[in-house]
Amino acid sequence: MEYTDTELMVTAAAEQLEDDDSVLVGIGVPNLACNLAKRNHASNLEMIYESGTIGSNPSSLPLSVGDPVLASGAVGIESMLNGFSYYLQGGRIDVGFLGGAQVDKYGNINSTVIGDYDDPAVRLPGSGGACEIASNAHRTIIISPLEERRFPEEADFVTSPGYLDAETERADLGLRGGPDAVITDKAIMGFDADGEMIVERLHPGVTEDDVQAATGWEIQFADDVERTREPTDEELRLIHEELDPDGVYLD
Amino acid sequence: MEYTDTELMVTAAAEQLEDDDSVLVGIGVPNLACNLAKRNHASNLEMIYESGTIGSNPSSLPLSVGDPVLASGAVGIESMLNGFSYYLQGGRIDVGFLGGAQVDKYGNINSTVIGDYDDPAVRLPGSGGACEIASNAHRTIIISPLEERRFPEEADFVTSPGYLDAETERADLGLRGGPDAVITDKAIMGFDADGEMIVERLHPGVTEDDVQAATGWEIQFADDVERTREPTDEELRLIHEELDPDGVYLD
Amino acid sequence: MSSVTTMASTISDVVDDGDSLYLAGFTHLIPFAAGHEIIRTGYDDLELIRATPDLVYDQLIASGCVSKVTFSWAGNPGVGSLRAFRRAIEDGVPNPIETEEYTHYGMVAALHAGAADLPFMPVRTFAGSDLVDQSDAIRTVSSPYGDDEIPVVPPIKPDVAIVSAQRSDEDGNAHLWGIPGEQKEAALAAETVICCVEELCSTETIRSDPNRTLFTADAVDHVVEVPYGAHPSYAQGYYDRDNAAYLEWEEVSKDHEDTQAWLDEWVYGVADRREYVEKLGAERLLDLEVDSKYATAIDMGDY
Amino acid sequence: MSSVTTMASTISDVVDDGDSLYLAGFTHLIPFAAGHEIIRTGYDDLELIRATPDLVYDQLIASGCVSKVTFSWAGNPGVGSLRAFRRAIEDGVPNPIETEEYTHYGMVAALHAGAADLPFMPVRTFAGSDLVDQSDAIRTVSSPYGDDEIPVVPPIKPDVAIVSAQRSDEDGNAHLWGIPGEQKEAALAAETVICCVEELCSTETIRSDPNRTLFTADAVDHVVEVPYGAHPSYAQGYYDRDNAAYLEWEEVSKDHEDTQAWLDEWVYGVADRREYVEKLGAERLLDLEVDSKYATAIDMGDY
Repeated sequence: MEYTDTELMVTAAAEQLEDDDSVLVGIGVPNLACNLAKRNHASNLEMIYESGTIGSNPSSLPLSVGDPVLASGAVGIESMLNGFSYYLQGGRIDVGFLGGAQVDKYGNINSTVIGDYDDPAVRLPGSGGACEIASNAHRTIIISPLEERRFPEEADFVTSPGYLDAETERADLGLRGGPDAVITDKAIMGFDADGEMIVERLHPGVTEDDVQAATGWEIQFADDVERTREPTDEELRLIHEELDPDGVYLD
Repeated sequence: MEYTDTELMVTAAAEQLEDDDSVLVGIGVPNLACNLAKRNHASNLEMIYESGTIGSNPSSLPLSVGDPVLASGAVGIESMLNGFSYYLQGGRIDVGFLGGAQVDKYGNINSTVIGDYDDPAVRLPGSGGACEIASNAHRTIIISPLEERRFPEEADFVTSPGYLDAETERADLGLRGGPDAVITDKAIMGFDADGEMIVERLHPGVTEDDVQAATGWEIQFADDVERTREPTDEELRLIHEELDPDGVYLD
Repeated sequence: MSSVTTMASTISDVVDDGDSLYLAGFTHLIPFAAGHEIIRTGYDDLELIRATPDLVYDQLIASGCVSKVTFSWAGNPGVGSLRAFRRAIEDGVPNPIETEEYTHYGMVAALHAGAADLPFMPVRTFAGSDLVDQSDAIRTVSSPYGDDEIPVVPPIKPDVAIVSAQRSDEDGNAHLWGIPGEQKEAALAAETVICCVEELCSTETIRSDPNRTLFTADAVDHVVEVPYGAHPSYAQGYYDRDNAAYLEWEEVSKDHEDTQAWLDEWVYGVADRREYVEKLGAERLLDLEVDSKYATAIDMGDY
Repeated sequence: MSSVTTMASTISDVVDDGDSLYLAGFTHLIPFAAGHEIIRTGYDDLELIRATPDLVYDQLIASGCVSKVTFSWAGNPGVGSLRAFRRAIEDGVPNPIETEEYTHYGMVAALHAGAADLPFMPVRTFAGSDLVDQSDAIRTVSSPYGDDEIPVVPPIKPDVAIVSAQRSDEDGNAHLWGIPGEQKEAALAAETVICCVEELCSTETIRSDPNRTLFTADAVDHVVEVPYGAHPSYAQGYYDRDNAAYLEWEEVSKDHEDTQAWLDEWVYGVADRREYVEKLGAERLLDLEVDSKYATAIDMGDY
């Protein structure tokens, strides 16, 4: 069956999730990935949203992380203060999803400004909860299309810390976890022992040159780079018929 | 009409309360005083209990500050953390009531130990919320029978700060308010500008000598010591027929 | 203790130019009616504070009444960026604005410090982020228990908070269900508080379920009953989020003139929320209707 | 994720000698059933932590299983002192116990720090109190915003917390109403959590009112359904506080032998909570019955 880049990103992100994980879910690909994982290999996945809804079981796709469909039928709802204090900072979130305008070589993410902070070319929305997700989740998964402008060697601004300069230890700053995977439309990357990004899987039909051309630094490739698994017919059916029947995110 | 010492303490304590005051209510005399004030001159008195119940309107006398009659029909209920954080520390409590085994010359209160802390003659219950009431309410009212052992010049242990050593400023330690009145079974005391206790009213039939004999230091008397007002018949009727019909606290 | 008033009189009585304002809500119960009244009343030097500036802050900025925004995430949730906010920062249109930036947790921790009268709150966030360098507000403290340094935020105490709930009594004791966001902390941190409710209820209703009370009359100065006051945001159980309006704003707000035209039509062109709702029309309201689904009862006991 | 078990198996599986235990509750929902099971199981080196040691801690101390108590107010609420607690401290009967002392706010702030993984929490209490000198735990921090020093407390993270609610599903998502005390913070701060409920309910009941959830399955390891598990404390809406029992304890506990006799009869003499309740008898249960008074419904909406 035919599939799109986004669909492949959804199935690849779903594969990163384990049963019993508590996931801080974002809108779009992360939301679809979590729902897909929950229906397949991770039926006990607990979905928590930044808005404080816990164990949400949405009957339709939310536009925002605060839609009423996430509150109605949740097992619990926390204030922002309690959600961030007890779930994120308290260490109860296994996996957080992050995106941003720029992801650098060490997994640091910029969602603040392009250009100079005081006179920005583009003013981005800012951290929101991203900095605390990056700081406190036990592992983070970064979702982004792979483009040279989005993957510079050094981000214009570090909103959310990844592996910093690869010399400073996250633990020394009191940071938990760190980026575990980067899911793009061309490849899936992990991080080496120093915290530098390394390509681990290439999507079907994508070459190492394609990936290098879309990356702002000389990116490492694992010795045993594998191919990303294609979505199965059943996964595509689930995504289209049950998870996003109106094609909100997939068209 | 005849009245007891306790009844006089109730009416005297009620007089200390102003309309619209938020009061952190204790069990016993403070509870009766608040309910009496609410039915007379302070109909907008807001009664808050250490258990977190706000605007309680008990249909019967509670034995403890956490009885279900204080929760059922309250306008709000807070966790201990929120109650202490937002109501007391946040400065929303006008009046707090305090008692203790010892009250000293400067209104410091001991509810921790009689004797040495590490080898006490009597182990008392401890601070509970008393130290934060003494530290954060805008004014505190101390309720205690006047006896020499209860009113030493210096408390064995300062659980809840009053005017400290009368030289240290409360504000310099970050403390709000301070003791405003001491309601005893013989007299009503206030505090002078240095924070030393001073007798302001003598109960009917009580002499200055009676008070001095029941106090552990040479206590000051105001130049214009007045007589405490006796309870009115209507006050006594309210107390007996409506507030404590079973005579839990008054017999 | 509070008084029940109209939106127009409350805003003009309470909000002064130069004030810092916190219009609270995380997606849910965003006080659009109050925001529009502020635009109609006319200011030019307001500091807007809020974790999640939403369309209502974009509209306030576009109207020219804002000189500073303190925030943690300025976007159109699920849609994109706030274009009027960006125009003000990137191009100074209609006027330049100052910004002060937190993270979500930093912001609500600062509100908590304001509400609880703490000099600071420690947070395990900001370390390793460039946000620290952009703000004098974010500092560090050494733990006296041998840990390393931990970032801290100072108290935020807005001059005015506008908070919302589904229902309250006339004193401002408020029941909120669904997503509470930072409504409570904002109400407790601010000097003056306006509470907007979908409907007034009896104190007996509040007293029947005191655990449902998010904030009490203690915190509230003015109560305004304003049905559909949160549209295009929503009130859980009362009406749905008007997601189409959020998507439309992305188009409207692309251009400053189009944005002004929208304000002329939907804010300046109506006298109050009632006219706004009439203008929305019955069909839109019916589309936003939601079937009932009641919570399982709880027995407080007749003690 | 948690599992539903019996009290006896849960206590023996979870509680090890040497553990620190937090049996939570402020007057309301105090887990007496769990406390009695701990006495029957038999330990001699438990650290008991709790803001308000109640009769259940007095009973645990009298049974000889306690070596340390960390607390903020050790009394019989509205009645007087805890006599077994005092005998242990004043006379070393049945064994000496170590104490560590906070204030109420210091204690719950320390639990909050434990739950939120903070190295410390600042509190505006302790200044000017001799409590500071008795505890190495209470220290001070200088505010980096120019204020003076403020006292701080370290995190408290009990090995085991026993918390309660009126109802939960089998996973431990729990609805509590009435006085919540420090149940939530204790559940979130502890390593292992046992949740005692008056009744198990469906997850649908929980999901019908998510704002009523005090803590979720995330925090809970074991769920025990134990009707009347809080007697002589109470469960709001289920049964009244047995104030007579609190007054009786004042008499029983005056003498160590009488206290032992009471434990023999009411703790060692029954196999479990069911036998205890049978022994209480129908008349006592009827006296503690309370008429129903339901909270006004709220509509979450069928989104």
